[in-house]
Amino acid sequence: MGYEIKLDIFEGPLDLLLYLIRKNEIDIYNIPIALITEQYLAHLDMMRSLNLDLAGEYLVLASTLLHIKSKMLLPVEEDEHDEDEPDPRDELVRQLLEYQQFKEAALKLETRPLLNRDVFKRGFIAETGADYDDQEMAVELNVFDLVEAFHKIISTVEKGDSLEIDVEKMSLTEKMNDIMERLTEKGDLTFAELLGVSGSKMMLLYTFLAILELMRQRMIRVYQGCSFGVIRVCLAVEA
Amino acid sequence: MEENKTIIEALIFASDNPLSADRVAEIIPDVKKDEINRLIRELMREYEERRGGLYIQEVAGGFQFRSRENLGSWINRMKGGKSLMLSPAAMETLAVVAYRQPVVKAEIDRVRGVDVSGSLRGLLEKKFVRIMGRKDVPGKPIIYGTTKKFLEVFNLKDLSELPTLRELKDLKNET
Amino acid sequence: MEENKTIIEALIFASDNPLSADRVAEIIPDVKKDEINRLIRELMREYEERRGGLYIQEVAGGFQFRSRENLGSWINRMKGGKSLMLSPAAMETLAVVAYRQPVVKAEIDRVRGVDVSGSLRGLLEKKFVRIMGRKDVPGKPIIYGTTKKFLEVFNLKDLSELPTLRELKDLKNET
Repeated sequence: MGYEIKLDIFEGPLDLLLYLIRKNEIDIYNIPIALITEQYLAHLDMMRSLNLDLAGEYLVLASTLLHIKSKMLLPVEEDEHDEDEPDPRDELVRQLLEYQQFKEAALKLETRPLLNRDVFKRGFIAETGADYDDQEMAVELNVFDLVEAFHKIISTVEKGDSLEIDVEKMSLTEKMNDIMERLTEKGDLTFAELLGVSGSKMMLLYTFLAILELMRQRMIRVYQGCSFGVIRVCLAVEA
Repeated sequence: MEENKTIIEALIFASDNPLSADRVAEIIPDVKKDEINRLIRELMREYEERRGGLYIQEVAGGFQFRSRENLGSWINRMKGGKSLMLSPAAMETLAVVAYRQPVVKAEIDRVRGVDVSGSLRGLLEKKFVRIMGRKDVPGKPIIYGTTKKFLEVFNLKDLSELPTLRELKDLKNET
Repeated sequence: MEENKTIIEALIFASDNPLSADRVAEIIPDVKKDEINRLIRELMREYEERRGGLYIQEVAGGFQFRSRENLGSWINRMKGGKSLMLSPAAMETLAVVAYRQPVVKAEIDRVRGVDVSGSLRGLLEKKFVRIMGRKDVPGKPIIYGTTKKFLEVFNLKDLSELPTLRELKDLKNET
């Protein structure tokens, strides 16, 4: 009884499985897989009949259970059943225990005296003389806000604009910034100096691509005194 | 300390606005208005006699904890150092510079759909954005990029550690 | 009260976030670090002995005035009901991030046995979790960790104060 009430409060397939194990008062190291599989599948059916959204993970675990069950059913010769043969349930047990560890930790965390639930800091104060600016509007700096801000902007900008970014592009950008900084500092550098001790082949490639991109964007100029002479790189516009 | 007094003290402390005695009476209905007023006066006197860094001020029909006025310069010093906040507009401009650099102002204007002069200047002053050079095209526009300080403040080893839009979208897939 | 102590008290009070002794030392450079620490401890003890509605808590690497825990229900009454807490799913995701950080999403998915996109995003938005960078393995996945705000809200001095996870071997006895 009480299944229906419990159905939508499972945090995932592992949670459901833990619930069944507890309910049946089963030793987690010796799970009667046939029984548990049957009950697990029955729960899935019930969830389906109630039109609850069944996440794919529930089905994945169902197939894992069925797989273990079939393995357990395989006849094992007496002398073959030695210590080396791993129990097909081992991996699942390890996963369940690990999950339970964190589930407990989560509950424990929640019992701490939480700010804004059990303890409170001072409310807003308007001090005399203090310049509060638009502090209330201001946001704390973190990378997540930055990418969100960018996402918000570009989702309003016209499509077709090649605004997609990836790790490679940003690695290239990093290199371009680096080159511009060095050129601003030194005036001009030879090609060899720029490629210099770039380390890995990958870094060398990025440096080279960055030089090409900066040329294309007319931010740097590359020239050669005479044929076979030293190739020099400088800013396209004097700093 | 008497329990009702501790309650009142905590309420005044945690309230977002000056807290009136009437409001306190609503929250702890078992205590008479007179008694509440007496306890508030007692608290005020205690903080007065203690001569510490804070006190309770009667203001706008209510009571509020405040830091002592003569300590205002110290507090301004504390708040002044905290320039690590950005307005949403500045954050957006910074995002465009970060992800689209090297970039000229016209391009930032276009992407954000507004003139970004103000926020760009602020970001230059905060040293989150720098002038990287000029483009050798008509008008010789200035090119902007992010600084080392930007990486430091956002806790990034280099620009490739910036999350991509794809990664942001992946997080949106609600389970 | 000694002047430096009143300054420190006002600073802790006025600060929006837990204030570290280091930060105090930056603001009042004439006072030695040891002395600052001593004065903070003295203030803490005074509020402890006073047994009023507030006290100074050491949390998230700093110090913060807070209302007493046993008065929470009164303040909730004033503020109109208990505010937010995280859903059980979000709490589980947060626990995995807290104990396993720096951690990639795939690992959190694995431990919880579900796709944690939704709860992870919520935690990022609520600023309990932050992006720490990328892991240097193929695909360069983003690594996540907890924030100062996490420490502040969950009343932890630092991560080492997290309650220890129960040993796996101890868990079996109760299932």
